[in-house]
Amino acid sequence: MLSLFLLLPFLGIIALNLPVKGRRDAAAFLYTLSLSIGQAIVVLFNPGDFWAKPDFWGGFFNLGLYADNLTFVMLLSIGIVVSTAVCVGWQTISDHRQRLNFYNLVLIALIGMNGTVMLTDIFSLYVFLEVTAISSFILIAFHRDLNALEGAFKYIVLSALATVLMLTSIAALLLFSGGTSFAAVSAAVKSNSGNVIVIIAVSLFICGLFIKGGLVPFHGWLPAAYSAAPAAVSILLAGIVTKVAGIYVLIRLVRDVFGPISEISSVLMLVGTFSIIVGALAALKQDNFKKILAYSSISQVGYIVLGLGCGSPLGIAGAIFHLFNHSIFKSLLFVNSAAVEKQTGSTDITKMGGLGSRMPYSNATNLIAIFSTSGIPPMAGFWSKLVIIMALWQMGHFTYAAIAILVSVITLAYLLAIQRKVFFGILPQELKHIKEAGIWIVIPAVTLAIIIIGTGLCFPLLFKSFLMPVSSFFK
Amino acid sequence: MDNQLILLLIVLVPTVGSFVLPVLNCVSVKARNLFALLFVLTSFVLTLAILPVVFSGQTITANFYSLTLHADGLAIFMALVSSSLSAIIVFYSFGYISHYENQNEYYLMVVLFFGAMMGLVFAGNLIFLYLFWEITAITSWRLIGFFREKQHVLRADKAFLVTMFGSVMMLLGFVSIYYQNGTYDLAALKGSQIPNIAVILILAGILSKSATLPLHTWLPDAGVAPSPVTALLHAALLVKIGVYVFARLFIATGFVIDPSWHTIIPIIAATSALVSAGAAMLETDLKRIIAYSTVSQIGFIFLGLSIGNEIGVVGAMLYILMHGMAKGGLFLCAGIVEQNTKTKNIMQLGGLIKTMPVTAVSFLLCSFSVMGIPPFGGFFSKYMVMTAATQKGQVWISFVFLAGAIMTIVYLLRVFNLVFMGQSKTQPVKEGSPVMIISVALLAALSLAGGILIYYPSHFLQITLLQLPGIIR
Amino acid sequence: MVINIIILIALVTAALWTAMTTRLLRSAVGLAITSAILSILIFRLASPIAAVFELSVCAGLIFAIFIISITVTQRVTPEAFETRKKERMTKFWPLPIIVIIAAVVLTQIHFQTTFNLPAQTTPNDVKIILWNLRHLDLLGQIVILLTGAFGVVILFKEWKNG
Amino acid sequence: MNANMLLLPVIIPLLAGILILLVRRLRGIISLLATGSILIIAIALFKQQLTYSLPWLGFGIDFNLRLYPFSAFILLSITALSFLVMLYSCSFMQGKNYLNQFYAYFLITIGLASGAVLADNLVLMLFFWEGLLITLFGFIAIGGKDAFKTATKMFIIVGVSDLCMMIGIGIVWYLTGTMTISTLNVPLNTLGCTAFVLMMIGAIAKGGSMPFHTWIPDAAIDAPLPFMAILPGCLEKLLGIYLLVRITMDMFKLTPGSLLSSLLMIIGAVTIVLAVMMALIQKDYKKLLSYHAISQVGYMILGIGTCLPAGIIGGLFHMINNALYKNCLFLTAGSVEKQTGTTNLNKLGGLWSKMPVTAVCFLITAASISGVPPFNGFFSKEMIYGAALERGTIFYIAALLGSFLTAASFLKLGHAVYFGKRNQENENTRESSLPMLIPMIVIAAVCVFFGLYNRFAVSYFLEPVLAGQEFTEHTSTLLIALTVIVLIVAILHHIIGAIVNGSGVKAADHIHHAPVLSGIYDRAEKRFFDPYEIGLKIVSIASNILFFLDRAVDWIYDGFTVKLAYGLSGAIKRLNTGNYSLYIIWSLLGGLIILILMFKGFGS
Amino acid sequence: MVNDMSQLFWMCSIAGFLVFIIGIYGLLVTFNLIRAIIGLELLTKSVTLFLILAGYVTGQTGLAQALAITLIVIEVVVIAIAVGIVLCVFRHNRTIDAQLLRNIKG
Repeated sequence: MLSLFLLLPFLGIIALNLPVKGRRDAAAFLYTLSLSIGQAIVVLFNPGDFWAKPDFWGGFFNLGLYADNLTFVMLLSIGIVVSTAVCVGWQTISDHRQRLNFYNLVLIALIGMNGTVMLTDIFSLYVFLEVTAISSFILIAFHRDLNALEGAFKYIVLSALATVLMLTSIAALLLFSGGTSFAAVSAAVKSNSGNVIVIIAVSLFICGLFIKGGLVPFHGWLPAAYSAAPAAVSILLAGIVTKVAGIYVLIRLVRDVFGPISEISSVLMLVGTFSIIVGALAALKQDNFKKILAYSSISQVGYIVLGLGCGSPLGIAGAIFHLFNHSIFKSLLFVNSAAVEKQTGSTDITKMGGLGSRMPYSNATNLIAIFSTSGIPPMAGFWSKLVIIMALWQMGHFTYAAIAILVSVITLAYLLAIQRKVFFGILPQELKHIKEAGIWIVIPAVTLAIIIIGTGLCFPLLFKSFLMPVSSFFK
Repeated sequence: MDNQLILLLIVLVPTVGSFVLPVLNCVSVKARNLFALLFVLTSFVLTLAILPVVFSGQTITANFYSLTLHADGLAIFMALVSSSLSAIIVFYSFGYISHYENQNEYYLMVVLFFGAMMGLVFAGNLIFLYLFWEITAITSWRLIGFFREKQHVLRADKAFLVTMFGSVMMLLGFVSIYYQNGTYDLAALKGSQIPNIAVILILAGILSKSATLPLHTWLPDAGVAPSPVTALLHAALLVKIGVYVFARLFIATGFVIDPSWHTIIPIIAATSALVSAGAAMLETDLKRIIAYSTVSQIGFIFLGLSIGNEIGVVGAMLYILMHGMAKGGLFLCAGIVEQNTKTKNIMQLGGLIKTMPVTAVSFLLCSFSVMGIPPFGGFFSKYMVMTAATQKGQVWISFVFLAGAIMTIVYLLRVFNLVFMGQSKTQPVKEGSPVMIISVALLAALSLAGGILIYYPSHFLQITLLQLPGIIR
Repeated sequence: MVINIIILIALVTAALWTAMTTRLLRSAVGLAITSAILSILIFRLASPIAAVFELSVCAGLIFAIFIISITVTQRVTPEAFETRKKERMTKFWPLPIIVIIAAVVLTQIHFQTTFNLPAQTTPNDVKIILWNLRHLDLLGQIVILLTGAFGVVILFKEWKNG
Repeated sequence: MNANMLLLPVIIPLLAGILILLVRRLRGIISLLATGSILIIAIALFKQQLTYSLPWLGFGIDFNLRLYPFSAFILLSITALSFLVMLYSCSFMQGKNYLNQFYAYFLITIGLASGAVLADNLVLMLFFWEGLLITLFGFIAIGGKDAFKTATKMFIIVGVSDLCMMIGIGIVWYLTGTMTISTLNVPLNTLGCTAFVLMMIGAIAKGGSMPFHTWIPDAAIDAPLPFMAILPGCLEKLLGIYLLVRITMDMFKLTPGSLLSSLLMIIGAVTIVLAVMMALIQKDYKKLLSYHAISQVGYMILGIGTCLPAGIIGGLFHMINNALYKNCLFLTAGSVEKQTGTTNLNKLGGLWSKMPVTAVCFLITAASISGVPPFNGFFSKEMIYGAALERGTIFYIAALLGSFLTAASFLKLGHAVYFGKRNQENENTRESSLPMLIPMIVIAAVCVFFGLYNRFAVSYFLEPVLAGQEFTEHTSTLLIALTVIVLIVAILHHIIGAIVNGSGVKAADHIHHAPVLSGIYDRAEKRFFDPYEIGLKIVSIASNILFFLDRAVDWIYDGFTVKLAYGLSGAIKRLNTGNYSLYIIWSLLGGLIILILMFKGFGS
Repeated sequence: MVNDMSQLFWMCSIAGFLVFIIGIYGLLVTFNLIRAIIGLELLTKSVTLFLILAGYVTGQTGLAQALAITLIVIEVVVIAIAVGIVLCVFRHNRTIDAQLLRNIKG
């Protein structure tokens, strides 16, 4: 029944664009919201056996989807982040037609992401990555202001480069595999290990994913795209799109397809560490709220890749968990930036101050997100970072562990700078009248904050049942 | 009631209760204040309730899912000290904080801080210890940055970052211990051998939290906080957290470490005591001086703990108690002075004893306790830690600390002289509000009582000693 | 083999011309020519349907898109054109050299490999593969086309404020 | 006798003191009752041997009290003298400020002093001993305007010495494993010597010897007079010398001729001479006396430092004598101050006829302190001379010189106050009231008694202290003759000086203005040699260095780290030029590097 | 035969690589946004060539063609969106100079 995750949004798009009179944007909003929330809830509460059932139309329409725990974590994150973006979009986009377009594109992105996390074919992977990417291009350029266009164009160029690299790699793998399914490719890579072309193919694919995921030094497009995109789109992009397109695929391929190759591990750890450091340092001196968050994304993605590169089950579990956490807390941060942007009309944090007293919910939730990002207990981010660091230590990568954990101090530094400049400090005269941004921003913010804290507090249960059974963790 | 449940309640009542306070504010301000005090007192009373059990030489261990709580004499002692002091400080804030905005946040953070402190004190697992450790960091960050001026928030951030730096190092240390021994559980870690790198890492955390050289300068800068906060943070609880964790890990759990640490840590402590004493001598900001003094005194506590023999440990624990009361009193007095004169610069103050006699006398008495003059409690603790050093044959260290003690006397008298004696340089000021002066007088009286009734805490700690395998006998 | 090599050289030359020509329009034409040559090559590589697609879509549709956009945007005065020409000369002269050097170096490498494939399990027919086996790709294509439509709607919609 | 009785001398005054602080009424009566009752207890306890013990701090630190001949004797002296001074102050302090504080401090002081004497545990002793700091502090601080500065000075000086003692005690514990004084026997190795020096510092600082003396003259001006009478005048000497004797005799067992013994003697000799030199030029009744209070302690230290039984007995005898006559001298000063309102020698004169009783008391005690036979001071000094001569002529000469100058300065003082020309303002001066006269008379009488029956005093009170050690006097006729000659020279010197310089006050001015001495004197008056000032300077310099260190550490966070991070951040920022070509180049370079790494077999 | 196939593969790979270089170079050096898109187009061309080549060499022409067709379809949409964005930029700036597209830096 996994195909429902693709077909329902698809049918929704078609239905929403039928020439019917009335508030189609409200319908679109409700549909998208319920779909994304439903996705999250269904994944969270329904055990996997329902999804293992074959589609009843499987006879003539076979999509060949597949789901494991990693997929479910991703589906959950996608559901949460998309619903968040949907809510924020309702609040920040005022024009009716624009709203409708926005929801259509969000549905397309949803299809793209859901497809990406469920498929088992390396070429379909490309197709759905492109679905996600193209909808993202349009979403970034949604308001057609110059910065957004610039961001979108850079994204297109770099994304195209990534695509070319990945396709070249697919072509090269095709030489050995005889098919494009994960199983075939995996078998081909295993049986031809050491072959020059295979190594090149794997490297190129990983490079392409690095570009998609925005890891240093492949990250050039990311700050521009994130900071120029409309508020709701930034949430989507930072929260989930690049994570699915870059990081999920990386995890999937490295874990399931390419297998544990020590060179890949080393490269991943190197790039991950590099991203952690550069992202955090770059964020330190920014004045733009969203740009700080963008660089922060780079840095946090570095943690995920570092955990992945560690290669041990614990490391991969940590990476997945951090991926989930990152999508939550980064969405929350972007929600708050959206609230601030909406109310002040700017993302320049030097011009703000003292908003905490006027926007108490944003203030409080932002704090929670900051702590989660910096890895301060009892927020969720702490546990995932802890698992990653434990994994690194376990494998003997002491230096990486030390760097990873020390950079969280820098992380805290730049995030505290946001909090200090935006929410604390003295309220400027021209911002005296400011209010909370609106119900559809507050609700997702509070929900996400609750998720962060809930995940943090329930971590022991969660880790045992959901991510991986490491019973001796607390002993 | 079940002892284990009591243990859980001690931690949970303030921790969870703190989040109820902003809600209570909707009912009435008085209710909120009252409940804040009540939550703290509940912990205090409950701790007293399990005191007899521990007094009879037993320990209590409680397991709730992964949360392991463990109560031995050391923990009970620390819990009693911090809860009683917190109660006084919360009481004092009724008077002090009532003039300012963000009171909800204040009470939430104070009570949450206290709850986290209780959690940390009773934590039986390294990870949960770290968890509560960081909650205290968060709350203290908010408390330091209570006033929203840029400078204040910046200082708060600095404090947060420096302690965070230390704590992540400590976390690395914990992880390395985990892989050394395969467990985070303190009971299972008893008496395990700890590599030097882990000691360094853990020490970084402890030093940063306890504001010891070279990670100490956040503490004087944190003096921008409202006074009860600084009292709470600096004197009573926050800086003691690091010391307590040191005791918890290296003495109560009895990590076996390289013997050279018993020389190295006293050297660090001595340097810290001296450097900060020198700084206290030259500072002109009242709260900064007291903060530096705190840094200096923490050195003494570390001396006792790191020497690690019986008298040293007992002395250090007594030091925590006595210094908590006395330094808390000093900060609260400084708070009264600051609030009534609107300045913290001691050069602009003078002659306040005429109009603020209670404050002045309390300040003086608390100073005596900090200096270590009998019959105040500070005398015994100071004597015991210094003797601990000589007892181990490290006479030269006690000489360094002698210099520190001398400087303590000099700078505290200097402060008293400048602030309370001499010509009045400010507008005529009134004595603080009754709630506030009762608090400071109470702390001064407690400092005195601590000395006169020294038998009881000392006796209790000697019972506790049996539970501490890490003592060097 | 010789024909193949000639076609390859033509392909590279066309691409080079596309990149180096001063006029934008010529560049678009060059791209179309490259596509056409490529489709010949694809045809020769036993892929006729793909070749047709390449020819019609890339040499046709994309060429049209470029022509339209160029006519919308192209407003170059003769002086500006002259300066741009000089610029191109200075900026692009390394390209042919790089290409030639790369070509020479790479052709000197004696590449030898054999491709031992696992047994063929799927029918080697493009129609069956496309329509019967790759439903997911088809769905993706449909969605992408839909996206393109939305993109056109959003990006080309009338400009409200000028 | 019930051992609990031992607690009473400690507890009664303490409780009475607290009561006075709280009640604020009937303070005189309460004080007298309290001091009187402990005096009776002390008399009752005299010649008893008692011990008392309570659990206290643990680690062998128990609340041990022990009464044996020595402590009983000191206790008796303390209680008796304090009772007398209390009687005196009831009258003297009338109309002064902070009265209940004064009485409370007085009583608490007595309680603590008793405790220190009785304590049989080093820490307990230190507890009482150091506790005195606070009452001392309070005593001085209530004195007047600048009194707080003096109080601070006292606090720091005495506090430092007490801290030294703290470490000394720690070392003793380390060396012997016990802190019970009666069982201590510390080996005199290097560490033992250190411990001795530290304990000695505590003892002699309490006694007011050089170089820990400088607060005493200041306090003489600022503090209430009964304070001077009871504390620097007598209690502190009793305590300090008591402890000094304990450590030299019992705990460390110094041998004559050892280095430490010589050190003590040098300190004693220097104190005698320098302090009395300063006393000679003073123009204030109380200040002059205060310098003598310092000078006299030199004799005691000198005597004890000889480590000969005779010297120790001499020192002890001198201690008790000094407690008596110095107390009485201060009381006469108080009497004069009370009646005339001043203690400035230039404004006084010719009070002989107006205040005859006071004058007589002064004469007796002045003669006593100058060592005029047959008063008590003479005999104790003779014993010290004898012992000192046995250890070295130089010490003897110093002691003799001190004797000469003492006599000279008291001649000057007596001349200036009681004889000579009467000041106009003092025409209406009358004799003091009876409560003030009684203590003076009693003490003066005791002085005479101790002088006439010196053998009795020594054998009854002091010889038990030696606990069986053989005690031989070293006095010879020659020494007595020398002493007498010195006294005569002093009188002659005074007469000549008074004639030459014009008046009694200026009788010693030629010494003051002597070529080399005048410069030294000037600097001394400006506190050039004050160890306290020097110490503060050192502390201040050290603080500056330390503060610099602290700022340097702070700079690492506030300056260095921030600059470094922002510098790196700026560099990264500059790399992001906004040009997508650059981003492509990065990506390609990154890809290239990854390819190379993959081929190099990186990490495997 | 194998040798022949291998040689063809190598030659076509070289050609594809050269086209790739040309495309990248054009993308990097030009300041004209449309030229940049043409550069992208050239990159795609090389990839198409690789795919078809892989299919030809391994005998899986059916699969390769299916992939190439999908690729071409997607390529068109990407190019259309890119051109749309360029035209939007042109409406803003009245020029398609890539140098003006450097507002977001740092």
